[in-house]
Amino acid sequence: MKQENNKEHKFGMVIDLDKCTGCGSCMVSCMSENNVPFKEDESNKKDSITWMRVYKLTNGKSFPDTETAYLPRPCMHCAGKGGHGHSPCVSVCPATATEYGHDTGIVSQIYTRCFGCRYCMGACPYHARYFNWWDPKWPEGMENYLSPNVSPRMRGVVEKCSFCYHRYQAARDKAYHEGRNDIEENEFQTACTTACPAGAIVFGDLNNPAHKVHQIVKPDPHPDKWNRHVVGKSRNPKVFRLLERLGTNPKIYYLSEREWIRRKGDNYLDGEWDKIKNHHGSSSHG
Amino acid sequence: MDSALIPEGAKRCSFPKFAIGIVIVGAVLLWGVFAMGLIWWKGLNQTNMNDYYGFALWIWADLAVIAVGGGAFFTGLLRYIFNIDELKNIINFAVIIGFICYSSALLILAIDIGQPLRGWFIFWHANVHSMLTEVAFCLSAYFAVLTIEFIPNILENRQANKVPFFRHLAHNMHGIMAVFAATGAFLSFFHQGSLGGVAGVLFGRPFAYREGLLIWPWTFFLFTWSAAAFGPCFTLLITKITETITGKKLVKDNVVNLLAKISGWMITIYIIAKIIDTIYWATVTAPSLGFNISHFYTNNGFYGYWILITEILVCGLVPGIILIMKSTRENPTLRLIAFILGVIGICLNRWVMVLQVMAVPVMSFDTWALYFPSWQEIATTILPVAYGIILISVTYRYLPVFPQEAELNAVEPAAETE
Amino acid sequence: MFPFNFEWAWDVGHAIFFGGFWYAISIMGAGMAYCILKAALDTMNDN
Amino acid sequence: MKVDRRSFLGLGLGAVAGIAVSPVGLKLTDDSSIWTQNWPWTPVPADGEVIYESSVCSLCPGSCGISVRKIENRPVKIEGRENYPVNNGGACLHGIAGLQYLYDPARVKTPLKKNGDKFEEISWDDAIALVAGKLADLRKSGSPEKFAAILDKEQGSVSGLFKRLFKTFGSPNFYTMPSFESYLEATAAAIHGEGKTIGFDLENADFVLSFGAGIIEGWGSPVNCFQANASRKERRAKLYQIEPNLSNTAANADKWVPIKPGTQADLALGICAVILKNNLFDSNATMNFKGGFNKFAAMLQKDYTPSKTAEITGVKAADIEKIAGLFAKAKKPVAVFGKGRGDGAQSLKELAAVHTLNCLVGNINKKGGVFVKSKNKYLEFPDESMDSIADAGFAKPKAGRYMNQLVEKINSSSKSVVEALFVYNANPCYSLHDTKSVKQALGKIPFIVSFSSFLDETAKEADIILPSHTFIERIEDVPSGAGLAKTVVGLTKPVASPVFNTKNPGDTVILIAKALKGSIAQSFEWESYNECLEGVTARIWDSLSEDGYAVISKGAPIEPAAVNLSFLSGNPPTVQAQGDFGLTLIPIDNMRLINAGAYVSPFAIKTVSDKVLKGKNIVVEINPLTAKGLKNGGFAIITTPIGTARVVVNFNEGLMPGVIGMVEGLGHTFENKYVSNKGVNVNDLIGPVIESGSGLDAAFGIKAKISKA
Repeated sequence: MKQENNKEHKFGMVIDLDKCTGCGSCMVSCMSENNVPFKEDESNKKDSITWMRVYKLTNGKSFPDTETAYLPRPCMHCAGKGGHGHSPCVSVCPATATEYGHDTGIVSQIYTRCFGCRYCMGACPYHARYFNWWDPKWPEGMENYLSPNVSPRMRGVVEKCSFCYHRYQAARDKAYHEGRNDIEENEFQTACTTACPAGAIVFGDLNNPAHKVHQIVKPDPHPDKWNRHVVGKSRNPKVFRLLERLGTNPKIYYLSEREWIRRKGDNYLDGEWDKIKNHHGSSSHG
Repeated sequence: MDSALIPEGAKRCSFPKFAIGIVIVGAVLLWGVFAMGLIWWKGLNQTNMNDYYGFALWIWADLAVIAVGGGAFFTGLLRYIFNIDELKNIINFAVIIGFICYSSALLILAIDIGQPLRGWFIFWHANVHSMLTEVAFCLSAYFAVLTIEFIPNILENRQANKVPFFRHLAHNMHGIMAVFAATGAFLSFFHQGSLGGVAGVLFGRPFAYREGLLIWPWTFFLFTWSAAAFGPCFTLLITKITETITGKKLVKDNVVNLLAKISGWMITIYIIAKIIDTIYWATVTAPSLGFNISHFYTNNGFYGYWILITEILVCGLVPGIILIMKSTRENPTLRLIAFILGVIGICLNRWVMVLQVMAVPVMSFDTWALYFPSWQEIATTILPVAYGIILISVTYRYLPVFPQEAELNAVEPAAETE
Repeated sequence: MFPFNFEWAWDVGHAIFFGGFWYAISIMGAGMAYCILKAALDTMNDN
Repeated sequence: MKVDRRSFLGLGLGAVAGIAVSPVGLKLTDDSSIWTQNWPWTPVPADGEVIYESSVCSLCPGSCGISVRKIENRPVKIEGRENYPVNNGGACLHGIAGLQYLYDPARVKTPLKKNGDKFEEISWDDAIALVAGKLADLRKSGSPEKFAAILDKEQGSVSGLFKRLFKTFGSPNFYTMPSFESYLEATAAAIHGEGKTIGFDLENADFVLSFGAGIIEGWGSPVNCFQANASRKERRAKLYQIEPNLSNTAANADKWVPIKPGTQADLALGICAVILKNNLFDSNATMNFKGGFNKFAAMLQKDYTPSKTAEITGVKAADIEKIAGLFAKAKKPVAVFGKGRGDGAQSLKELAAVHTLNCLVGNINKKGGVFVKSKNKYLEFPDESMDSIADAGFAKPKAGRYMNQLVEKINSSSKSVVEALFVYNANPCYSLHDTKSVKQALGKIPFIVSFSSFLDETAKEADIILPSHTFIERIEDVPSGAGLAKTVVGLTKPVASPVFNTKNPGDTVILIAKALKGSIAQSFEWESYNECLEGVTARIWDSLSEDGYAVISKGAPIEPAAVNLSFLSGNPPTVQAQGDFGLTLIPIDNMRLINAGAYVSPFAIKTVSDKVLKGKNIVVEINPLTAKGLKNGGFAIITTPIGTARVVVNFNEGLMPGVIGMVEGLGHTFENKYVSNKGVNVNDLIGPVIESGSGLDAAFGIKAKISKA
């Protein structure tokens, strides 16, 4: 895909983990925006559909030096090795039921085409994909709050965060009707972003230098010089991505002043972190 | 009672005895069918799979039966392409075992997917970049090849053979079987390999991920090679079991030893490659992603280094060596032990490449996920075993599966053979 | 899978993958067709 | 034609081949897949025109503005309202999940009357007549004061109507559940005098010293606090959090200061002592202190030296001195009180001691400090008409000062001191300490009327349920409070038409009053609650109806606040935990759960960690050092002087040794499989401890033991 015009977006997110309070608003906003079902027992987190899941991190130290933090994990909308759109999940889906939108950077999921092989779930190291083990059922009357913008999924298919793609469509339609070529930054914001009471989530177009997300992340236009698979690495030393070394190239970035949190973002061999922690995030131009 | 159907000159147990056996195994089969029905009716919530274990017991069973079913394509390749004539004495049985394995694999896949009625989307909306698409295409096509290879044997049934068209069809199919075998080998190479690729391409899962050649990770080649290497072990093991149950010698030792010897060399070469692959992965690939090998084998209740040692040394190197050395290979007990170890080894390899992949945490704050299958999963996994036993019993009883049977079990003083 | 499917693409990946697939299917189809036809002919010749 | 075997075989094969090449198979395959894509049991939400309506959430005292997205009059999503003066677009998970309350099939769908153990449906007319009849009898019997009410709050016009009913009926026994607002008023009363309340200007403070206030655990006005807390990063403002457990607030703070449970008051006084000793206080401010400033100072230097304080609290003396220095030297320091959400049990000594820190550094009524405001009086009710029964009854003393004394009084007297009880927006059988004794007390009351929308633990004890609209279906004024710096009154609007046969509680009260006739009915001469609301809020109605809110005050109050330290100068005793077991069980507030008023929604409980709730088992936290003999993730039995519970144990280094943490908000016991019968209600295990002097239930926890189950 060549950039033929400046309309090619790369939507992404940066989440400030110092601001995140772990309150759960993003999770519930996501569930209610996207018609996510619920069942009697949701305490087994291995079969609980949460497109946005908030992990609790701990620094592993003992009392009173323990520290904890929260890490919200939506779908990472990986661009895959080299950023060519071969996300771990998209590249393995046998039925083209999940696709990488080269014009948006959004990894979609086509529920009516998915036949439930779950290969994508195995491919995703973030556990961002969820399977409908059960028929979605709402208590009598509660289906009244379901939104028509997102179709409820049937049993036996995989679902995941869509970056509220329906909101993008609505914004694009609105812009089109108003004779504009493109949407404004605030016209397309995900449900988790707008719900976050701490303002910890910043969402926008990583390709657009006017967008706040771009200004915080400062994505590197060149591939990482130490790992050619890694593109779009942040040049902000306080910003990191989850499992960046795998070359999945997520579009969710995290921001934290706390070093122990940044270290949790990836796996490091003994001594590796100490070598890179100071210029982590600025490797290409370090 | 059914003597008209039994091959000429072959001695079979009485029909009631046969029927009782079939009914007993059939009960197990029905249990599996019941579980299968439950899963189709109520959905995959009947299993203990979850979002961490999207691939579980079934996918392992699938990979394992396809691996051990690899005896069919490899024996076919040796028999028809490399013209190793002795193997004609076991090729029928290898084909039947392959047929059972592959039909089971397809059935398991039909149970495993969340939307069985849409299963054909894998063909219709095929994503050619997915290893699973390659698996589906080659698997189905190869199953068709196996069916074609199986048909002549069916048509050789005493009654069917009386129909001239069938007799001619069987004859003609034999005539160009090499073409089918070649196609089968081609397809098998790709689907066995792509099954290996299924795990190897997971660059988000450092435990499974392997570098490779062009688009194919090393596991692609390792899986193909290992299926070819261990498949004959399974064919020979099932032959031995059939011989024990029927109380007859069905295949001559020279045939068994020949196939065992080839298998032995294949296993040994495979294990050397596997060791190299493991060392490269453990010292180069995984560390480059931030993982020490210890990460994959510690801090959990099940997956330890024992599994690596068992798979590669005990169930890989040991059977390989037993089968390449003439003295040990020709010792029936040691040979049998080698077959059993080999089959365990290949199944263990497939287990590791499916379930351990799912179990290992990747994010630094994630945890190991362990899983135990539900009875429905176990029942549906046993189902193919029952089905296989029934199919082998029926084919053995009614079809001339073993060309050497009559010679080895002459009722009267032997008539002239050859 | 077919040129009229909307996922179909005229690129190298599709050419190799479906090329191989249809090639194998054709051989099998042609082989079986040959066997069946010849068997039919043989049967007729028998009479 | 003779059908022999061969032709039969041929026919069969031909048929199979024919069907295989016909389009039937393809068609069936295609149809079956289309069917799976449109399973009739998977709902297809109706589409339509989208509109947004703004309203105010009243699930908690936070009073956030909300925006409700509707499709053809059907609400589908709740979001925070942009530019609303309280929450500016933000929303908490409970508010966002609000529609799950609206459509909950477990709601009380129509008035209910208890017959034996079961509820029967009755009509509104019959229900009102029945309630009015019972009340009229009580009034006739000459003891109108035996009519009591339990509400969630004093503020707002619906509470105003209840109060008016009680006054005109002739009963002083109007109670509210403990709430953060009630503690703020009690604190203000103890130090600044009656009629005042307190707001914290957290968004401008540069050093927040929090004595366990769960600033991001749902304390105060939650979303406002989240925003103030998040802005610390840009403002470079510091937060020090003092509490026994590493709460989210502590984890998010610049420093967590672990402290022995229940000793926050002592630490606050210890810090006061350092500030006084080191002359770090604002002498301009202290000049006007009343109530024995010198006596207070002398008491501190005697009882609260750093070393003594360190011994009591477990905080190192050096740290105490350091914190005192940081606090006093900060430009805009603020000390905040109210452990957890601030609505649980609190000790007035602690509240006052912490607030004294604010007084000492002179941040009262300054930007970034503490605002001491007059109580919000935007409502203007016309004068009641009181008959002689009303005058006589209303003049009698209350049966108890607070809820827990009322409970104790009922349980200790042979004949109930309460004959009829109204319960609205309160669930004392769940959220007061020692729920068993609360239920026992309610059991002794012959006639209980609940106004609950849900069949919660307290509604289950009622004889009549007059179900209320949820906040999505009703109109109501919602005043802010709960420590918010500014004062805002919002208007909750009926964004959805009532789903069930329920009423606005204001209307229900008016109907009951009218049915009671006489002077009571004369005091309720409104046609409807709508008319009443418009009348009593006349001063701000235009703003309320047009903007959806009215800002009553913002910025620091101009008038100075007098400070009187007489409550503290005698050093009232610090409340101790009940019992003599070796460990202390403390309740832990969790933003994702609700412990008072409403109960948690299915969405919200879905977000709860498996380290809090696992299946039907509550998970308690304990430091591994204290967990001898226990297995991480294993079962254990907790025993306290008032109850036992089976729990799962989670080792957590973020808990002080010697302490067991149990989350608040689980263990509901009504019919709702999604949210009820999960875990244990911590209030079943903790009993009230009344603080001498204030009369407040100040049980911060209870002594407990834990053993392997």
